[in-house]
Amino acid sequence: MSLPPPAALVDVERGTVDRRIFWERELYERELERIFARCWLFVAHESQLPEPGSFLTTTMGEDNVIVARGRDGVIRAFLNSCPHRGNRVCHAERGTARGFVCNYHGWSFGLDGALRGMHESGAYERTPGFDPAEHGLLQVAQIDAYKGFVFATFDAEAPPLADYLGDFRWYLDILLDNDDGGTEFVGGCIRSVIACNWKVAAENFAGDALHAGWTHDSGARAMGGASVPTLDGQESYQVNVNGHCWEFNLDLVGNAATFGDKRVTKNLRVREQELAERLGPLRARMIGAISSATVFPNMSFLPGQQTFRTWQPKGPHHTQLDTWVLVNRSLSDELKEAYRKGVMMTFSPSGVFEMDDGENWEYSTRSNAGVVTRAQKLHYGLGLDSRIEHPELKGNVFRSQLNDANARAFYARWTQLLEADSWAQVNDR
Amino acid sequence: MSLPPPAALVDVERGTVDRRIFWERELYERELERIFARCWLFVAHESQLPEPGSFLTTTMGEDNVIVARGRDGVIRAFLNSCPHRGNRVCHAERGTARGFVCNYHGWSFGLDGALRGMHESGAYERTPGFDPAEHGLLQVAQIDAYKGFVFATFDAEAPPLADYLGDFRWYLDILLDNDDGGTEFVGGCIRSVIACNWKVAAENFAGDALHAGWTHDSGARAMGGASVPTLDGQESYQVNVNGHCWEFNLDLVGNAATFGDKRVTKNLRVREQELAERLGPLRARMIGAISSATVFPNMSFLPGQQTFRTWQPKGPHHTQLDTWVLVNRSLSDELKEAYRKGVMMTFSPSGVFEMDDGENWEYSTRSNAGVVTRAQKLHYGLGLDSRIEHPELKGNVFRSQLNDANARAFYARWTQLLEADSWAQVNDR
Amino acid sequence: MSLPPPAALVDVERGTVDRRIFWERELYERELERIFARCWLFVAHESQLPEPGSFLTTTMGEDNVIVARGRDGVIRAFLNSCPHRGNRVCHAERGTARGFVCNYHGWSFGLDGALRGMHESGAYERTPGFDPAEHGLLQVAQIDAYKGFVFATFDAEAPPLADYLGDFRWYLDILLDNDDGGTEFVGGCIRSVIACNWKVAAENFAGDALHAGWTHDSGARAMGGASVPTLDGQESYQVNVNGHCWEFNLDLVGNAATFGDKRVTKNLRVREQELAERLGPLRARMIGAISSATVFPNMSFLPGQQTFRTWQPKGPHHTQLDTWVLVNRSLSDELKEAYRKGVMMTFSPSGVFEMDDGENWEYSTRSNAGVVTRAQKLHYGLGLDSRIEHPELKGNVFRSQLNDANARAFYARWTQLLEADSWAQVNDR
Amino acid sequence: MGAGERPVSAELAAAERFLFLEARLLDAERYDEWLALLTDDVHYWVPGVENRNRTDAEGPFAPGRMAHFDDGWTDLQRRIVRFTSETAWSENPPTRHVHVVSNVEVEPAEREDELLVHSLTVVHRGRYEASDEALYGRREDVLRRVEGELRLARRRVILAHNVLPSKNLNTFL
Amino acid sequence: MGAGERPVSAELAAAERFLFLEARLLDAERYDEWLALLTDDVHYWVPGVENRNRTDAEGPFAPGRMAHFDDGWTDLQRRIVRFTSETAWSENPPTRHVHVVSNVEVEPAEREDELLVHSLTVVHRGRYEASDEALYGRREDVLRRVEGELRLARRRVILAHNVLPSKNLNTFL
Amino acid sequence: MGAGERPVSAELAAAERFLFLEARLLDAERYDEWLALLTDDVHYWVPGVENRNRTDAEGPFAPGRMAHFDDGWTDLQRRIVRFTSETAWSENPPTRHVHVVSNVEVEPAEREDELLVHSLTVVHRGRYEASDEALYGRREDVLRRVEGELRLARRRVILAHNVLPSKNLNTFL
Ligand code: FES
Ligand code: FES
Ligand code: FES
Ligand SMILES: [Fe+3]
Ligand SMILES: [Fe+3]
Ligand SMILES: [Fe+3]
Repeated sequence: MSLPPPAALVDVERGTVDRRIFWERELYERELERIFARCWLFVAHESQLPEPGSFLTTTMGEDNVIVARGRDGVIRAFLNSCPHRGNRVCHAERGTARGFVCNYHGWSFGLDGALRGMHESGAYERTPGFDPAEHGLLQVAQIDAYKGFVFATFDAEAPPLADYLGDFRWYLDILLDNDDGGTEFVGGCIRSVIACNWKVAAENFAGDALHAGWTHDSGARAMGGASVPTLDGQESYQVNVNGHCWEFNLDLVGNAATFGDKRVTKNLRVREQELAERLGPLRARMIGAISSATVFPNMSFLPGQQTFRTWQPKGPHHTQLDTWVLVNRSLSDELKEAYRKGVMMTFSPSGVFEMDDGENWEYSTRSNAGVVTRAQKLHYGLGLDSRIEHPELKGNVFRSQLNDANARAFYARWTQLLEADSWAQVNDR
Repeated sequence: MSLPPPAALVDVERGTVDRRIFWERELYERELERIFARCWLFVAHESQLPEPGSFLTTTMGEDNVIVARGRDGVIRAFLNSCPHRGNRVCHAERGTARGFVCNYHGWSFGLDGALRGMHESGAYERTPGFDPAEHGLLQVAQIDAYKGFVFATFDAEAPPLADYLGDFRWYLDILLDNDDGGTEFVGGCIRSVIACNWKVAAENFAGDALHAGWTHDSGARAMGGASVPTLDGQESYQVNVNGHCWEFNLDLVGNAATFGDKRVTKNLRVREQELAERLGPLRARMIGAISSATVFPNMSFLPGQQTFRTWQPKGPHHTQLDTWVLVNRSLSDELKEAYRKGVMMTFSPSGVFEMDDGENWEYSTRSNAGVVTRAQKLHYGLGLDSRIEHPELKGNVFRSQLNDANARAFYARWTQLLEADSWAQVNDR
Repeated sequence: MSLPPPAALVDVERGTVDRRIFWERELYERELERIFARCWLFVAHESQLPEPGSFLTTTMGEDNVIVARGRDGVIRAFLNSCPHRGNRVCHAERGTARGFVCNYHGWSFGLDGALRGMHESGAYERTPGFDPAEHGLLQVAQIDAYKGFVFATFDAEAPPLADYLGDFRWYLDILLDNDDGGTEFVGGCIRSVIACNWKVAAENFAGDALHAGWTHDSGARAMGGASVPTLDGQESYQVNVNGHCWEFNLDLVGNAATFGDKRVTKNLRVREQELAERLGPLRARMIGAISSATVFPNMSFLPGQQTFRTWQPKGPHHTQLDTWVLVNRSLSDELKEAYRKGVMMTFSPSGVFEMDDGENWEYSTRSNAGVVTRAQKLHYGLGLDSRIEHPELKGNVFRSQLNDANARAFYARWTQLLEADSWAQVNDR
Repeated sequence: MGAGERPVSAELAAAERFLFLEARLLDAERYDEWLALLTDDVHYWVPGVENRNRTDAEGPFAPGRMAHFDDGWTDLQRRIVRFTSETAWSENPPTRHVHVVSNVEVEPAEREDELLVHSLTVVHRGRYEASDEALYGRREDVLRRVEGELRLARRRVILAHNVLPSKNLNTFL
Repeated sequence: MGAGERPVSAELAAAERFLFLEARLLDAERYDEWLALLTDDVHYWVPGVENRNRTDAEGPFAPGRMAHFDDGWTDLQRRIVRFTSETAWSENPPTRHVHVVSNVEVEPAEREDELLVHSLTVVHRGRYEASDEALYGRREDVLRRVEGELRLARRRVILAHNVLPSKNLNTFL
Repeated sequence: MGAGERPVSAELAAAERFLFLEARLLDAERYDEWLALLTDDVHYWVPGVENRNRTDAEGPFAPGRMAHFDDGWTDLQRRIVRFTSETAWSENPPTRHVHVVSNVEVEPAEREDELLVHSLTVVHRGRYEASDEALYGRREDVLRRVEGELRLARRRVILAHNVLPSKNLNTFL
């Protein structure tokens, strides 16, 4: 197979995307190296690691990592693979530990990943040049947090997290900083596997307001007794920064209402004034509106429903979905419970909305098995001329959430990263 | 891996075939592009699409297509993949519809594949340059029928169907045109998966009379109480045209007799005189004889048993078998039922003949996993000197159905197509 | 992917191994060609083929072979794939036969693999130039035995078996020639599949004494009521010849004791004097000691526990484990039974030792799915300076069985074979 | 629990005994004994299951359409001739089938001497060194009392499979 | 065998009848009838199963953590609205589910009118041309006698799956 | 149905209760309680199944050949020491096993106080994030009445697997 360069696969001007980006293993492997081993990736919410010794395991690309809070309270991330013979050193997905001991030969590592001891250590002590300090679990290159959200990157040259997120932080604050108490994840994590390319899911949350009313009609009827209203004609936007994308209207509670739980929507309405003071009236009305977002490359969420999730790549045709629920710490237990149950009912694998997405994504991926099908370009041209200047909204702004603008921006960023030999060649956009 | 060119893999003169053609993914991908995306492929029998709105889905190579009869009565074929984000637009294998609506964003397509409407269409209408006429489901390049059998090709440069079939039509007429009423498929389709390369199955029907008496001894005993008689010494032939192959003797009812149903054989004997008048005495005796045939590349059938099937490629080591039953429309309901049951008992996945084939084909494929095994050539030398001129039989004619002549012709055609950059380089043979 | 040459992947001087050798398919395919299609591989113990007509099937690399004792009493090995269309000709894993008949077209082969007859043979007889002598099952290039152990190679240029084993025979004699009666396998074969690269298992038996006390602590407690004693400080060694490896201490019964069956250890103690006379006192004390060994590339065993096994490659990430039990023929039935049951309890897939190994090996392999993880080197530096001269021990000798010396030698041999274009470029080491 | 509870009916117990025995005979390839469990007028039907829209009046299966089995006694007997023929090459070494039967329910049938029996079947297949196939189906049987013994008079198995995930079906379901 | 053996209790027989009927209704997507088998105060719980160390006090699942189902009657009813909506595009053509129920055991429950019922469930799924998914779980149910009929008052299903090997769960377990 | 029908025998009911309880104990790793269900002279046998031709007199399995289990009480107890050792690293986090038991049939055994019990077992395994293994086997057990309680005196499990599709077998079948 001779693939054209990534830049020839995505045509932002005309709004087309080559189907091969959802199929070819060669491109997938390049993604692992140039996107997942290079970008800042979401690895944890600080609330998941409440105390020294708290840990969780996750993946960055297909690399398994441990994220742990040390005795010093510092959160670190390092490969979950023993430098001795490569065995996984932690098989639990989360918990509390004093360290990690490899099952194979008993090398033991601290909460900071450093090699702390070995079974039959005498034999190592007699080996000239053996220095335990050289044999810890490999640390990520950088780790940092933004208001509770911990990100890490394997690339020492990656820009600081603040720059990587750029003005998207202004949008993230809507969910992460609308209350003094900060946020937390409640209820743990549900994981499932979808036979789709990871980008199909990520782009959906980046900017696919269009599908909501159609795909999720049955879910909307089940939870609210009525179809999703038409989104056309409402004031709505797509915005993006560095490939991070948010699409939204300003109806305050459109997403939240899908729980069919009045307590949830009422809480938002009650808080509207307070929120407007904190965030300004515009961002305040985004808090639970019909909207969705993706932090490039693979972390997505739904404001209002408060489902946060990552799309973990598992080969070009499979994605693992890890899903959590974000709430304000200061929320009442009753409302936290309402969010937990609401997300479960709507956006877990058994959720009445989620289940329709997976079906679409699998066949959007699988169709590309055909060589003739794969040779066609897909249409990403909705709203080609919709870019606007906005007095308040940051980043690149487009009118109407019914738009492929965010998807185009997502793939433009994807292209840029795949083409670049290093971060030096990547500019903010 | 550096593979030699296709022409070096098949030696028609010496009668050898390189085992790698049954194993290597690189060759398989070339087949998808140069054979399945280029040849005329069987997609439907007209009787499967009896009225406007009738549709079925099938595959051409690994490309999923919809075959539908429009309101205008015309049968069309187009990709079953939405030009928007690529989702499959029709999940049913057959039925009746007024059109096809994509589950993801609600693009709806007519029975002719044209884009007919969109959910939230206002947003598209405001997008400059969006022309629905450009966004229909991709039509096949050509579609045509031969006496009820509908074929399609993705290649606009492919020769007309009549030329593609060439003189093989003279043979096809034995089954497709032995009665004024024409033919139909009865009872629908059984589908199953065999872990073999598609060519192993296609070549078997193309010319493998040799296996019948050995592989199917148990089936023959079950259905007829006796082994298959030796085929050697009987008057029999292999003929081929453009890679389409038929091997046969002239015993009139040899295949038909495997149903163990006297009504079926009696019907053929009763019709012999009438058939001789219509087809000539030679072709008349082929109608239910011990015989088998393959229309290049992947459609096969057994005269007499009337099983028609396609070998759908699913990767280099898997094949999906779709199987139907062909009968004359004018046949009595009782005899149609006899054919339906007869095929089921003999050549469905639970059939007493079919089940022995699959086993052989799987291990003929799987053995090639070994690098040393794979480096050996297979023997296709039976009947190397058996070519004859025949006063009546058309195409390339070989004496004795116990022969590898058809298999050699099949692979010669395969080689020619894999080597050719376009149809211009392919000549009739 | 552009992989560096094998020699760049293994650094014997510094004691590092590149993780890609456990993951990349490209390297795996090179292994099949340059190691498994080239080296002498264990295919049978003579006791498995007791009489003319006895046969078994096994794999050499991914090539399926039949090993059979002919009417002349000679053991031969040949491909288990028909030269006609490639079907497997023998589906049984062992038994007694008068020959092998292919299910597809009835070609029949003798116990020597020669083509003996064909269904419808008249048709072949009339084909000019068809010579049955050219169409037998492909023989291995060489087959030979060492004291009951039958090895074969596909490479005609491979050195004689005696040279291939070299001085490792002096060690093999400890198990194969400690009694006049010779040896036999008892109880047949248990086969299972481990999702690990084959080398992970082979290197473990080659020299991984280090893992025993840690990984198998629970097994040791179950069978003996106590942990494995520390191995450090005991007199122990690693030795290797041409990549064949043995690690051991001199405690006579350490391995044997894991059966928790006093009859087994007592038998060894009782025989110690006799063994010392036959093998010398040093080798006598190796007979059941804590130890393990691998004959390059993929046959391993545990002295004392008497489990013999091969690691059959099934792709880069899967290995089939075939396991047998070796005993002296002259042993009492009671003790043979004790060995059979002891191996089952300890080193079958349900064995209390075996089950912990598989887990480690799978995750040592699977971790390398990560591109960042895979870019790290593994540590093989234990005992870097431990090479010694020894007055009695043959081959390359290293002090202390707690050592990576054998693993380094294993991978040095691996590198040498992968780099070499032919055996002429491979020297003894 | 209150009074008036039905204990397990004799019918259910008999149906389970029948179905479990049948499964055991099939696992052991005791085909002649299996055949003796059927009535002379048995209809044994495993229709092909098509993938059709809900609104499609033709439904996923129907009499007269293609089937894996649509057999009378003679048809079944013929299959057994094939299975037990010494020239059934592909049956040697034998397949290792496991016929799991569960969810047995009994209802009155139309005839007095018959029972309508629901059950599920999971048929696992091990062949040579492989063992990765399992078929799932829902069965509706009619068992008839013949000379004091239950016999299978009618069987319908609706498979959960559209494309049969296998090259063949070399047992009964 | 000696005297004093308990025959199959009426309770066990009734519980099996209940569970097998329930499975059959689910296979046939007879959701309204299924819903009628539940008590008004039903709690239907399929917690997510986390992969935690043995020593971890929080355990693999717990109330208040994420779940596949943590439903009351209204929640279940809402799911059924979704399943039966004609705009549930992905339910058409229908999924082919087979709900295998086995290992049914009955114990007294806390309330006199209730039974504690153990069972296993294997739910196989065929979708379009594919049919390669099966979920395994252990169930603990409470069945309550309501006006003479058994009703499901509480269900807990502990799946054997940590990462759900599927894109969704479009049935009940 | 006519008179004279046998209801479910007390023996069958007791055998099912026994086997389902046993499965539940194994799923929960309650090994000590499991061990208490066995007689002192138990023989627990899961022979390796070889792939041999029909005409092969040696058969696919036999006593004295390699086995996955060929255990007496002490052997089983040793395995349990391993399973429950805190240094059984690979048992932590725990495996999630589901032991499906079906097709239970009871016959008289040779001894008066024993029952011969046929059943099928499907053992599904979830490990860490994976859950894709299932073993199928046919069992023949001898249950013995000991002091009024049934105990397992002999078990034979014939697997449908030739090459075990797994790295290990860390439960009982
Ligand atoms: S692999 Fe971790 S200690 Fe050896
Ligand atoms: S993918 Fe078909 S409408 Fe969007
Ligand atoms: S493949 Fe063996 S006889 Fe034809
Ligand atoms: Fe959605
Ligand atoms: Fe055939
Ligand atoms: Fe070990």
